[in-house]
Amino acid sequence: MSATLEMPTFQPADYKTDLKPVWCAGCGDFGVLTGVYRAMAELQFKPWETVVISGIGCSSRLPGYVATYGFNSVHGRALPIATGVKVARPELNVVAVGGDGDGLAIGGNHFMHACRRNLDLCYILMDNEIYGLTKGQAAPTTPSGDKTKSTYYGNPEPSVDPCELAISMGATWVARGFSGDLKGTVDLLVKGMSHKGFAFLNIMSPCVTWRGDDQFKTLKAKLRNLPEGHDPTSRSEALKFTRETDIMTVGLLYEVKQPSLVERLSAQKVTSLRGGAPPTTQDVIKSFYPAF
Amino acid sequence: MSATLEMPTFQPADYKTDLKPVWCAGCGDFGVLTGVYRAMAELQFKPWETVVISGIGCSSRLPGYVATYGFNSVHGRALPIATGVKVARPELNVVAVGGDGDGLAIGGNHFMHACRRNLDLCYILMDNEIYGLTKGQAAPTTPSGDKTKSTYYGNPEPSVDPCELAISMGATWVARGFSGDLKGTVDLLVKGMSHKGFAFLNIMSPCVTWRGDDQFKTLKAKLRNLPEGHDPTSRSEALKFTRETDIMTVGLLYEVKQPSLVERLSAQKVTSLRGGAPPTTQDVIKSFYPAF
Amino acid sequence: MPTKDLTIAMIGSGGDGVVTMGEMLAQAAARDGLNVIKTEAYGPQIRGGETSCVVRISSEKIYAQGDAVDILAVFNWADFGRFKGEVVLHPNAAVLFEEADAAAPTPADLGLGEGHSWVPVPFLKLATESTGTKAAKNIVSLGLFAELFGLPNESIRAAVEKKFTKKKAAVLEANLKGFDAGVAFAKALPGDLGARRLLYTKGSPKLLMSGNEASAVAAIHAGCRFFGGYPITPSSEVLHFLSEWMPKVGGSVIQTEDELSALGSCVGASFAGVKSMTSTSGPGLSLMTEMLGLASMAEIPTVVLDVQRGGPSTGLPTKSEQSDIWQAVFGGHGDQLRAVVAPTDVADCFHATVDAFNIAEEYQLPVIILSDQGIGQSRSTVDEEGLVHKVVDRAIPDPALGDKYLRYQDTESGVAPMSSPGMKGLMYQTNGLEHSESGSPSAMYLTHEKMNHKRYRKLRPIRDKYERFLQFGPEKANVGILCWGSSAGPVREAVAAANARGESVSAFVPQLIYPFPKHPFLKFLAGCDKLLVLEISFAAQFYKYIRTFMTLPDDRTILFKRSGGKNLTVGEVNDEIRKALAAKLPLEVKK
Amino acid sequence: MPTKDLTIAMIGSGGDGVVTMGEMLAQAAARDGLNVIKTEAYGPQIRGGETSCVVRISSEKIYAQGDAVDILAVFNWADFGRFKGEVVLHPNAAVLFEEADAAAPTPADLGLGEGHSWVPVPFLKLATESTGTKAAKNIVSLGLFAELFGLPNESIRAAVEKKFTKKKAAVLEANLKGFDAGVAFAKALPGDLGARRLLYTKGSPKLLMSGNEASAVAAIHAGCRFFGGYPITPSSEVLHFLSEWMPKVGGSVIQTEDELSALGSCVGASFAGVKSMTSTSGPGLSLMTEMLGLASMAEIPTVVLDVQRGGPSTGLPTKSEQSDIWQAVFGGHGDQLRAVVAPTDVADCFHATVDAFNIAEEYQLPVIILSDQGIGQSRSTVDEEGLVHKVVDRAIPDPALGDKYLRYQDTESGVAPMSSPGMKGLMYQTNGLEHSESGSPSAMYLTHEKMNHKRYRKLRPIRDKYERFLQFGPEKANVGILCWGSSAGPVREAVAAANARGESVSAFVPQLIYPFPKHPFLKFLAGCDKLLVLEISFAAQFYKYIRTFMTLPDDRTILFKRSGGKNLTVGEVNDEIRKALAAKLPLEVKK
Ligand SMILES: Cc1ncc(C[n+]2csc(CCOP(=O)(O)OP(=O)(O)O)c2C)c(N)n1
Ligand SMILES: Cc1ncc(C[n+]2csc(CCOP(=O)(O)OP(=O)(O)O)c2C)c(N)n1
Ligand code: SF4
Ligand code: SF4
Ligand SMILES: [Mg+2]
Ligand SMILES: [Mg+2]
Repeated sequence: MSATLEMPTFQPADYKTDLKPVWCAGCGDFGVLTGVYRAMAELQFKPWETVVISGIGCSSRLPGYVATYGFNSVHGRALPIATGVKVARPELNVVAVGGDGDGLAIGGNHFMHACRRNLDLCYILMDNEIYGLTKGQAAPTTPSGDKTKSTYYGNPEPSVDPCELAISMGATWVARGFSGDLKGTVDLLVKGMSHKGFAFLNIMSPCVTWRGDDQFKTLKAKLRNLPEGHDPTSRSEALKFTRETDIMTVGLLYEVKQPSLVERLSAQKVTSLRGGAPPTTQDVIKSFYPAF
Repeated sequence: MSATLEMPTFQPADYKTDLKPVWCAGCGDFGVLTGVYRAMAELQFKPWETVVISGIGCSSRLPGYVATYGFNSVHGRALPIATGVKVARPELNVVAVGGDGDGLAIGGNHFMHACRRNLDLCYILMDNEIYGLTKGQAAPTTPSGDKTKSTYYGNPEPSVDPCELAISMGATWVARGFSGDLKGTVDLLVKGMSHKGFAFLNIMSPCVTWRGDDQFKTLKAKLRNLPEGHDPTSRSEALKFTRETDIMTVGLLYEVKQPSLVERLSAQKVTSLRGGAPPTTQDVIKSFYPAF
Repeated sequence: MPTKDLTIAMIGSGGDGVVTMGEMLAQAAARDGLNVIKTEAYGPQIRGGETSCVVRISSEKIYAQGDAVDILAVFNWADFGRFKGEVVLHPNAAVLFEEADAAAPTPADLGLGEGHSWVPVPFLKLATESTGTKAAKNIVSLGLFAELFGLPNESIRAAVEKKFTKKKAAVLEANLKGFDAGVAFAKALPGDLGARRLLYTKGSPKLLMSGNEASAVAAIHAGCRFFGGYPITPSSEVLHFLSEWMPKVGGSVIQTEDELSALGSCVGASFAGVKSMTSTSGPGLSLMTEMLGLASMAEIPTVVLDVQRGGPSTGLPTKSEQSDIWQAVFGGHGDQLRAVVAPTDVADCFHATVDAFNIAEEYQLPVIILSDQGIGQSRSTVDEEGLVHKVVDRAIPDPALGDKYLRYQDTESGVAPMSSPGMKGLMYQTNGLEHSESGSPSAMYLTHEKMNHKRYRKLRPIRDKYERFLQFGPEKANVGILCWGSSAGPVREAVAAANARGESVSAFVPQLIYPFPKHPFLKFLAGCDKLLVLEISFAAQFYKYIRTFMTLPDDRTILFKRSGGKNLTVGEVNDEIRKALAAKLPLEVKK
Repeated sequence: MPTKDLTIAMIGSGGDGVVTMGEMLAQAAARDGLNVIKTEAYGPQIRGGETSCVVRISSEKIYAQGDAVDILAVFNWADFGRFKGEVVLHPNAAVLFEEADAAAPTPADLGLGEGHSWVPVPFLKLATESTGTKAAKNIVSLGLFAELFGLPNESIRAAVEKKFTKKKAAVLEANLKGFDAGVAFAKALPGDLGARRLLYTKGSPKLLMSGNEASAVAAIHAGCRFFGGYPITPSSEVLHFLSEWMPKVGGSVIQTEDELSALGSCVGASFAGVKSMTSTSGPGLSLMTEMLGLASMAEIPTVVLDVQRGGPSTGLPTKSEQSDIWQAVFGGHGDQLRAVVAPTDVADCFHATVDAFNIAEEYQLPVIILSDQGIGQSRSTVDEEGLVHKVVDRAIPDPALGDKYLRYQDTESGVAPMSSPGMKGLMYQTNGLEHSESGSPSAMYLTHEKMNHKRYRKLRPIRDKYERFLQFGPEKANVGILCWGSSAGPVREAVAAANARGESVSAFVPQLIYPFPKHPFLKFLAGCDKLLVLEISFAAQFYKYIRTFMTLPDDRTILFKRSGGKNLTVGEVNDEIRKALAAKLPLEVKK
């Protein structure tokens, strides 16, 4: 973040593409997009060394609006693709984004394992508690009992707290934010994008179309900041702010230092050579002669 | 469990099929199988009203050895199939079984959501910390750093604690057991199979072939029982016994009462009729006439 | 000159209320016993993006969406531009457009001819002046259209009343005022616009439903009591509809975490003895590939409704295409058997779905229904009397068999009765491994060969028993068209028109796709000089599929195929018929 | 009578050390410059179950596993029974079996003829007496075989030494004693057993590798630096091998949570500019269906190695079949393009894999390699000089293009250069939606049609540039065989034998499956009176696939197809050749 002290080369507007967002007027995702522009500028990410990857959903349209390398992939698979990008090219800045359905329903398994692997990715989950793009079905974060297009008599399933899941699966940086709070969003994005290891930001991003204009207000009313002196290195402390019902605590819930997958794999590359030179194809082939 | 006081009709041997297990001599899965026979007998499960469902793996061969209805399905999909069985036929006893690879790697997403849904299933995960059937690759429970067929320089990924995951995803009954302890296994199986809601039993079940004969001893040495007075209704108390490294606490870690999915769906069926009679096809069709 | 058949297109942005307008028009026409087919198309936006709605209303039977638009309402020319190549005007069309929109093209730009009408309308002004809100533009247009084109005025008015009946009285009143303002404006219009008046006599009301709804109703009728699904455009309406209705008939609906689980849950429910279905579109069908193989191997009946959209990958989620046939027939590793049926229109979604259940249950295999966005999401009038279809249930083993029960007995038909949990003494353990007649896993070559034979033996009886197809036109023809699915409608109309012109054209449309009704088709083929294959798939999936099991006469076969993204039109079929009629035999065969 | 070619089969339970025995035999033969093909088969048990290992050793070039077994060692007759129909004996075979096993059949039971030898051997007794442990039965047999059949005695002894060199000296010594006991027992045997002696002169060592290993090596050679995989039989060896070697060349291997993620990670790595591969078998390939579509739509090069096993579903995990061709060519919703190549033997796995990378990178699409268990897991000798293959890299855009760079420019070849992260000024945003030349999403019909054209335009140049096939036998022949993949070996040997008998037979084996090398095949076909199509798929997937794009002459085409579970044998091909030669033209055509 020291870059902010120097004369910045990239302005937020430099991260903007010509494509006009398809989002509904008032959609929470606009706030996240603006946050991303600002955070990238603050971190002075070189656009051509940055990759934004998503699945499918309203929120997953985001990479099309960011003037870096971008990939709006298939439903639920942002993280596998991001994993491939980052493992193959560890020097890149890799940001994965998507919705609650994308990341927690169809993509839930990848989320679990991305947390566990602790690869240096920042994953932004735009949580509107609904399937936006497909016009309003229940998501894993839709409150139990809510009527949606797919739950005529009310959602019969309890909802999940993505932050709790991330912590239990070993993510090393876990935060909750609100897209209506731009400053807070930028702050968390900057921290998440600079974290070494898997950073998970669950950002509440209202869907005015399928959750109604109220969602914005309801969420805002529930908002609380983390108490002063919160110890983010404690799993049990962090879990105190998960599965809340009447309030919603935002901020950096959890942060620990653990070797990242990039570090571990790099170390293995060194070990593998035992100080020698990398083998050629011929060396590899010759290993198949009978060894006696 | 009151049935145990009466003259039991079904003996453990009644649950045995003619098929000879393909497991290696000394495999931990034999203990689980014996436990299943005994627990079913103790609960006097009618074999024809019982279904055992698995994915693919050594452990997933288990349904073939249990003389109930059984389904050894495809890798990772025991829980979706079990979910279909139980939702469609709530009166059946449904038990899902499988390995750590089956349930936590390829099947991880279904596990997460089965925990969340709280459907009345008992899911037995036979954890040998390895892929047995495919001959020894790393599983999500393989300790970090371990050499396996697929991790030549040691497993670069941290392992997951399935019980912690289950608790964080909302499972209402979570226990850990050891297949070497038949009495304890039967006890947990009986409790898990009678739990209303999703019951998850992570049972350590050594693989003598790919984790070596030592795994049995190592696990046994780490074994601890839950402390007296453990409060299984407390999430934070339960989480004290997860992600342990040098010890391994067995017993019923967590148990809470929540409406099960079967209860919720049954209630919705009643609501939907608003006291009226079920519609016929003709009634359904007529709803498509213009309503003015 | 009054007409019996009008196609009206409305184009605007989400806020223009185009969808509501179309729906009210359709409902009103259905109420008056007219025949209606209504389609919609959207841009990528969820709300506020470009929308087109095309309603065809006729006093005679119709089989296709209208492709040459007679009346076009444009609220916004920029939106119109986004449907380039998709909305095609009749040369004599009447174009009514927002006069405040400066971006208007010329009639020539739209390829209009001599007889067209070009009418700027102050929609915005009329709406705000009469109702106080610009949101009522669509209501104003409804009044205007009703008056001008002889549309069911009274019924549309009733639809407006119904729509706003739950709102405040003032809202209803304002909207009725808007409606009347439209009527008044129409009355004041000069010229020959009224020449496009619809001629009809009011009949008894008709059902108005979409293909997806027809499939959902059919599932309930067929005895389906378990639905496991994951939302996806353009099939989600099935999930929505069943989430309301299934509990009423004692069944269950679950929305699963993904499509693998959706089909998995159906396999489980069916294993447990309950008829089951899932619905999806291409991406979901692809994700179900492995689970389909399990259903095939374990011989578990289940039904997968695939409402096709443009592909590959996420493709064109809101547009139609006929390009999932390879995935439906050939998708999956190993030699895996399934059946595939395809409805030809909205009402046929009902029949195809019941058939799918019947085949699945009688022959114990997964059955895929290949619908498409063009059928699934278009709403059309349907006669209640037509929605009747016999239901078949699976065979249950004799309980007396006891230990002698062989779940996979190698019977003559390939089918052995299937027990389910709860049936005492008939327990079995199944799996996706190759297995013996009892179900025990076996990796022996001999068992594999025998059980492959057993499973594939079902194909012929399915073909012979469920031989469903449509045939239009004379038995002997110069040009015989082969097409499938939603292409049936435009082909049927084009063939009728051609026959009316005295042209020798007929058509064959299989509704059972796999196995294929080969014998009736061979008979049809024998009567044709030339075969014209028509489909909406760039890779010509249908044509190539047919070739796998049948040697087509190359020197008299013509293929017309194109990408999806717009439905097949009667006009296109006409063009192809004309070219085919003119083609000289033998045709040149490319090597 | 001494021979240049011996097929030795060993059958026992896991504990009998059959696999080790076969491996030592193969290694010893390779060390002496002999040609070897070794295959194994297992029952469902992980350890201790029935195992068969067949080693063919020859001083001349060989192309197929031996199917008529010359020498059979049976440690346990019950295990032998479990390979019924799979292990076929030469009528003159020598059968050596455990004399303590009371369950021995009669020579007649095994269909043996006049010249057979029937030799009970006290394997168990010899082992315990000489080494103190019954575990050394296999070492005893090695000594016995080496002596009796002229196998590379000295090299086998060296292999035994190597194997136990890391153990205690006493263990090594004991095993060498066991070996010598076998030799001694052989020397004492009476009769004409020695007539089956292998005739050869020692040459320089050969490489001994499996097809899976050859593919893994090829990936490294082709410049692949990312492998994402999920274990599955019979392909896991690729993951194992690369987990050791990839880091050494600076690349990465990750074991993902499932196959969807495996291919997803490959798509990501390739998008990031790094050549990538995954390997799997049928069930995994099915799970990759949707991701393949994304790679196709976003035009991202990547390679999927599918080592086929018996299907459908979990099927026969350890046995070979050729039944994934439909999934490879047709699997997936929408019109999605990919290429498919198929190796014909172990060494060809190297070439097919490099070709797969070259096609993927040059044409920007996913490429599937269809290997099978029979090639992938059999170990065979390979000449080092043959493992050379040119590597092609993807085209990179000119950095000067800047804003004018169009990632999906509609070029003549269908290919536009591909930038990757790190390249300044060449950023683009891609997706699985239909998109314009710049990559912006578009649901417009016109765009879709244009981009389908662009993508499919690649097919022809791939076909013409990567036209790979094998052809055996004379140019003009009475019977021309068409087969693919692992069937090539037995067909090649059968054709050679037939030609040697003066029969007019030839064969064509495409190594590029999709697109298909149509023109060379047409030329081949023109030279044949009859076409004999041979494949290991009950549904005749290859034959039907060929029909999709080519009209085969029905009245002179014969199809032989069967289920997998055992590899195609030279004997079977011989039989089919005989029948085909005898068939009268024109053949009767079924309607
Ligand atoms: C395999 C597959 N299944 C289903 C879909 C349909 N689909 C598209 S987006 C979406 C969910 C959108 O919800 P979410 O991820 O929460 O994103 P949001 O639109 O709310 O931002 C679904 C189900 C798809 N495109 N692909
Ligand atoms: C789709 C698919 N992918 C991979 C496999 C191969 N496979 C079979 S079992 C297995 C893992 C076995 O490990 P686990 O589930 O822990 O069971 P265990 O054998 O250890 O009891 C794998 C990867 C498969 N059968 N199907
Ligand atoms: S539907 Fe909801 S999530 Fe989607 S763009 Fe509109 S407001 Fe945003
Ligand atoms: S390989 Fe391991 S898990 Fe599998 S049967 Fe043998 S001991 Fe058990
Ligand atoms: Mg959402
Ligand atoms: Mg395991």
